[in-house]
Amino acid sequence: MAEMTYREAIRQALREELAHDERVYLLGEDIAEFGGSFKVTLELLDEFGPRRIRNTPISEMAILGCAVGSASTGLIPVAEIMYSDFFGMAMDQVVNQAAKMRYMFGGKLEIPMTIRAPMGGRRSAAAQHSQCLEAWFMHIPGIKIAMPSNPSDAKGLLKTAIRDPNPTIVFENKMLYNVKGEVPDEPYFVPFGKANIVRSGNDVTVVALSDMVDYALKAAKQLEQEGVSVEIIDPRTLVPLDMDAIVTSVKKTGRLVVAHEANRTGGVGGEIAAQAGHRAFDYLKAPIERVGAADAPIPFAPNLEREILPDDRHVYQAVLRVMDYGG
Amino acid sequence: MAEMTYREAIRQALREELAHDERVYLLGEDIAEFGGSFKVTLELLDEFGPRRIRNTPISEMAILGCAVGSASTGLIPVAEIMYSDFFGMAMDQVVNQAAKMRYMFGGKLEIPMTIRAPMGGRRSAAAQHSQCLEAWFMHIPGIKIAMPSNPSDAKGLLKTAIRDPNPTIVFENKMLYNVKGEVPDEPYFVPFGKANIVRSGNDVTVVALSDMVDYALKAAKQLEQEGVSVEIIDPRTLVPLDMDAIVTSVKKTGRLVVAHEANRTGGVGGEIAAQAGHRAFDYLKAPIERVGAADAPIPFAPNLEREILPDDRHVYQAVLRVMDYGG
Amino acid sequence: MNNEIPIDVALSMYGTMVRIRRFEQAVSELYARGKIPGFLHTYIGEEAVAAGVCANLRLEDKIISTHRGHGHLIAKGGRLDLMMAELFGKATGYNKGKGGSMHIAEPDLGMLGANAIVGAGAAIINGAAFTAQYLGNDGVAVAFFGDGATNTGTFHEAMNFAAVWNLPSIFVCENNGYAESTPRRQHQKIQAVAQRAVAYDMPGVTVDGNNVGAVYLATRSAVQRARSGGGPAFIECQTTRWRGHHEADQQHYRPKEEMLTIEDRDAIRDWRNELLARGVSAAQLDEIEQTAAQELENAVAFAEASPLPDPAQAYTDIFTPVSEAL
Amino acid sequence: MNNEIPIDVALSMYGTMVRIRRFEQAVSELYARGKIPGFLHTYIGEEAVAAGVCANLRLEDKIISTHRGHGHLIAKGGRLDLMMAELFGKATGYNKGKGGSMHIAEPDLGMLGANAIVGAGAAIINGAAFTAQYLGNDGVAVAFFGDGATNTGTFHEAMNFAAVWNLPSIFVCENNGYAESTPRRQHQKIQAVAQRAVAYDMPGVTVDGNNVGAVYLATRSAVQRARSGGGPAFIECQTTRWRGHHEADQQHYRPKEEMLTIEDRDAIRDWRNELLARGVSAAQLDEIEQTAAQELENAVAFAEASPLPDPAQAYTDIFTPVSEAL
Ligand SMILES: Cc1ncc(C[n+]2csc(CCOP(=O)(O)OP(=O)(O)O)c2C)c(N)n1
Ligand SMILES: Cc1ncc(C[n+]2csc(CCOP(=O)(O)OP(=O)(O)O)c2C)c(N)n1
Ligand SMILES: [Mg+2]
Ligand SMILES: [Mg+2]
Repeated sequence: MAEMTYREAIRQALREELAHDERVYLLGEDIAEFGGSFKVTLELLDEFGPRRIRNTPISEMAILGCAVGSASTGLIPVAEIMYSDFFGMAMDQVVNQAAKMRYMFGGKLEIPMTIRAPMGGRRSAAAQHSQCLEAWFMHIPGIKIAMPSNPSDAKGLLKTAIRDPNPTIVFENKMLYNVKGEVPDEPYFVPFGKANIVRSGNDVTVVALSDMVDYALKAAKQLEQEGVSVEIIDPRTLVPLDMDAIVTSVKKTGRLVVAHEANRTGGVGGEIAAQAGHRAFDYLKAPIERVGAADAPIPFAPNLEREILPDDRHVYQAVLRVMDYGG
Repeated sequence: MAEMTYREAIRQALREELAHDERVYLLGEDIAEFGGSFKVTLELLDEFGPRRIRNTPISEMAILGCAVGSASTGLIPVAEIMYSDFFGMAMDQVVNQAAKMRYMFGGKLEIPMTIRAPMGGRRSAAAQHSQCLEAWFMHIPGIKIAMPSNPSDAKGLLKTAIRDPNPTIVFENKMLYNVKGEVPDEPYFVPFGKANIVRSGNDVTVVALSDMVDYALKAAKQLEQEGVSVEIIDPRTLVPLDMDAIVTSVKKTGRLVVAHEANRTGGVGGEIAAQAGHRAFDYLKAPIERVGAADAPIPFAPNLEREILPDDRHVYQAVLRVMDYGG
Repeated sequence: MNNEIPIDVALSMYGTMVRIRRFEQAVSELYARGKIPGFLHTYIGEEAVAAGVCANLRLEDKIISTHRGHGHLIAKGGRLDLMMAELFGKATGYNKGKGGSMHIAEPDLGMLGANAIVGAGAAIINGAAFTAQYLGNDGVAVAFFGDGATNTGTFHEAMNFAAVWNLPSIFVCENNGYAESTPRRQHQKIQAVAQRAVAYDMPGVTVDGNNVGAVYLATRSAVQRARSGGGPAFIECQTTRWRGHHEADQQHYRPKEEMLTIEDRDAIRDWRNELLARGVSAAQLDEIEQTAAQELENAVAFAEASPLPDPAQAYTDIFTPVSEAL
Repeated sequence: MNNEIPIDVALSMYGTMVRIRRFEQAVSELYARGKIPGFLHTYIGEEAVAAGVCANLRLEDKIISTHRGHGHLIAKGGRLDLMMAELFGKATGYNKGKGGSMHIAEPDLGMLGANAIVGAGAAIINGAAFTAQYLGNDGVAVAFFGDGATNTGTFHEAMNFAAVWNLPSIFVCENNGYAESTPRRQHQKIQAVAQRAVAYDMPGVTVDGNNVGAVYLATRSAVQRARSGGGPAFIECQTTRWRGHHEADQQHYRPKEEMLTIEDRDAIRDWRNELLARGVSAAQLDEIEQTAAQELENAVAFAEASPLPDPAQAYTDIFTPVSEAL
């Protein structure tokens, strides 16, 4: 095991896949010499050259269009959308093209493309550079979604995404780029649709996405001291979603908190809560709690942003609410 | 009361608002002499002239940008996006601009714009002309959403939307355009955030959106004969959402079915189910059922499309599932 | 000029145009009889564009099309029976009935699909062109789109992208003077659509899109340049939409005089005369027509006789199954 | 040419440039000291564009800006203290600290906001221009954006839309030769960005964006034309970004020789010489500088002393409250 940052782990995944398959190439704004806004692709231009590491104009629709068309004809593009918020410029290529072409054509195409999309706030980047938009894509059949919460998953999920013959979005959490963790030395893939039981517990299940996993862990430690045993599940991928793991856990604990950074209303927490509430109905001892950003655009001022966005305190309080319910 | 189609009711709302306030104007592709793809705006060019009824190029981003900018500076635009699917070309103007500008600017702007967006399938228009995308917008704070299910609401909600000082999307159901209903003669507005109890019942609550209301009514009639009393609630607007009315009903019936045409996964049904499950937890006698399109793109062949999309049969079966639960 | 065109190519383009015309006339009528669900946008009057462009392409070259896509697939070698079945929504169609008229596709023929989002194809075709460039073969990729499509942001991004990456993308604008009901002067101010190429430092030409020879020759030079690494090109083909935007369109917006002259230019009739002048016998041309008519008759019979898709098909082809071994 | 410019305008533009430069130098330093959160894109080196353009505008005219927006607000009359407080994320800022550098706005000055989505402003400005046209006043509306922004689909749609509707929109491209780290030759192939105007049949000119007089005069004729119903215009101002794309940018991608010559052209120094040549005294110019320095000092003190926003402010201004009576 080597210790490395989430950023380095992603870079290693890209490096390995570029080396493994000549059909893989990267495209995006400022990803070449500059290494991308978050320096994830730094060094790769030197290692793989300008044929495979490609800068683009500020043209999100053209970037994703190129990815769709090249994936349809034999290549394996990995496109970067510099900030998830910029999907607003190019939703059509994701949802009306990439996600639907195979189906519309009766199975006659494969679109093995990956989109890397940095997401999330907590950096005072304000309303147009801080969003978590995974819910938009979970609603559209035909596209897979991964949300790695640590360096090891960041590498393993991205590698799986690149090998997957379907369009896939990997939402990278900007706040995790500098976070370090153990990453296996030997080659590995993290399979899609297999949740990670991050921590075992008996009293309450917390399903946490992306950097909410770390916040949930922090809350769980505090709660442990207060005698509450928290099980934490990181679904890792939203499509496919390992509901079985979640339901199994909820049947054990009888209580569920779902936590994501995206706005609470309309977030994937509603979907997960609805499915869990349906499948574990008879086991629930308390209403399912959802933790998410308050329903406001993300403000610039750091104290306001902290006010809006969820962290360990919100998970902690939500757990207490489900624990205290009725009692 | 006059009987008129949903289309005519919408046109009447536009006519009244154009007559009432000189600042109101319409823009969109082919909306002038042609009357729009669904002929909703037919006649209005003759009545109000080319200054106020304005054709645009095929430029969804520019259309909505013009709406945002003119609404910010004193006009009241009503933009048509010919098919909801085309939001894929212009999400940025809706979610990053219209929905956020007031907040980002500390309350210094108002954006009284309305977007009319025909939605839905059942016409063999296939995967790129059949979607229901309200869930995308419900997730983004700062934009209101109406989904009229009948001619009277279509008129009253659109008028309210146009008078509302905030950005608002009115999703018009293409399959309802030719449906007739009673529309009051005297001027009226249908308030946002006030659900319509379409039908009273005691055994199960069905929350239905848009044309699922009619399907729910059909199912309810059948179920009545079988001894099941169904209460049907049409929320009319998703933002604001009248959860109080839904929760009150669920507390009475103890059972809930949420029905929309959009894909089930990630649809607003998850949000409504999660909120209802939370607030009426102790009253629920059965898991909440969700009715929605199967998670596939919309196929072209009519028999396949019928297979995918929900109708009265699905509501009927869902009601039976909640009635039969555990018993 | 047209004499430069080898006679076999000239004849083959004639056959393509005839097949398109027959197909479109038939589907228009079948649509009126309720045999074809959904929307139907016919290509009648514009046949010379698809025929002239695709006569320059190889099987491996890619094209991408629009809502008005039948002609492009036929010109790229599409079979009328599998197409007809698709338009009928039958299981035997090119796309199992899941795509229909607006999404008909045959990647094996290099046809990456009709596309019901105006402008979208221009962005996608760059990817196909990039694949050829990346693999170092001399393939080219052609996007067809209308005059109205050149007002979309996607078109602009795609054109610039192709220019900057020097892709073998060829952008073919079928300028029929209308975007749905909107005449071109109401949706853009430039005289010739091809002026737009200036904005990307891309070669742009305007040709008579009712003259299949002119379309062929303009495309030939663009294709030759693209194949040899010379980069993208824009070709505006001025043509005429004979029928409504789609079959339900009454066209009240079209001036009466215009309606009367729509069919004055007929690319097929003109090309027939051209071929006759070059010494082809009327009998040979009639035989081409008859073959097409026969093929079409078979196609309709095939579509009629084909089964509906099994409802279970609604749930397949959403994802490509993932093999266990990565 | 520059002599045509009335001396009071010439002086006022000098003052504007000086205020922008001082503000930007100060925020750059304050950012390094951790006083300003988020991103910071400075306008140093590009002052002449905002100053020259806005000197032609009235209070009621609208502008819309970009991620690099401080200069535009200052040129439109923004107060440095309220701006500084906004950049600090303080309650007293123009936008209560909710917008910050990338969303600073003051509609009362006709400034419709910095905008962190590249290209978005071009579409929005058409709406402001349309309001003026619709109300029949002679207002104009100006969108500022970079060279990189002209590759976005939004830009294209907005340009075409303005042309077709004949709007009093003025599109000002601040061509600083880079889009973030990408040099212009890598993101577009045309020689001059202004060539893009051809695609819309819109007048387009290229001017020396380091010469505030040239910017002023080019804008003046565009504004005059737009005010009198002559429609939109495109103005390319060639300028230089002195600092990194944003303050964290080390600019390794910029060639060394280029780094050495970045400050060779200094619009403020040049204009100072121009004014001296026109007989303005050095003392008068120094006073302008001192006034700006004083204003800035006050602004920093004001921002420092201002309170953070009340956390409850996070939940306000999402929607405009609806009055009961419709
Ligand atoms: C993004 C988008 N906007 C609008 C439409 C609706 N629409 C379909 S075809 C069409 C007109 C297209 O005009 P043009 O590009 O000239 O092609 P033509 O129909 O003339 O062949 C429109 C507006 C669409 N399908 N996609
Ligand atoms: C739609 C979109 N894509 C990408 C970005 C990221 N981004 C911010 S500024 C910038 C470069 C802009 O270049 P240019 O338009 O030339 O303006 P300049 O920064 O040079 O003033 C990029 C790529 C963005 N904010 N919005
Ligand atoms: Mg056309
Ligand atoms: Mg620039």
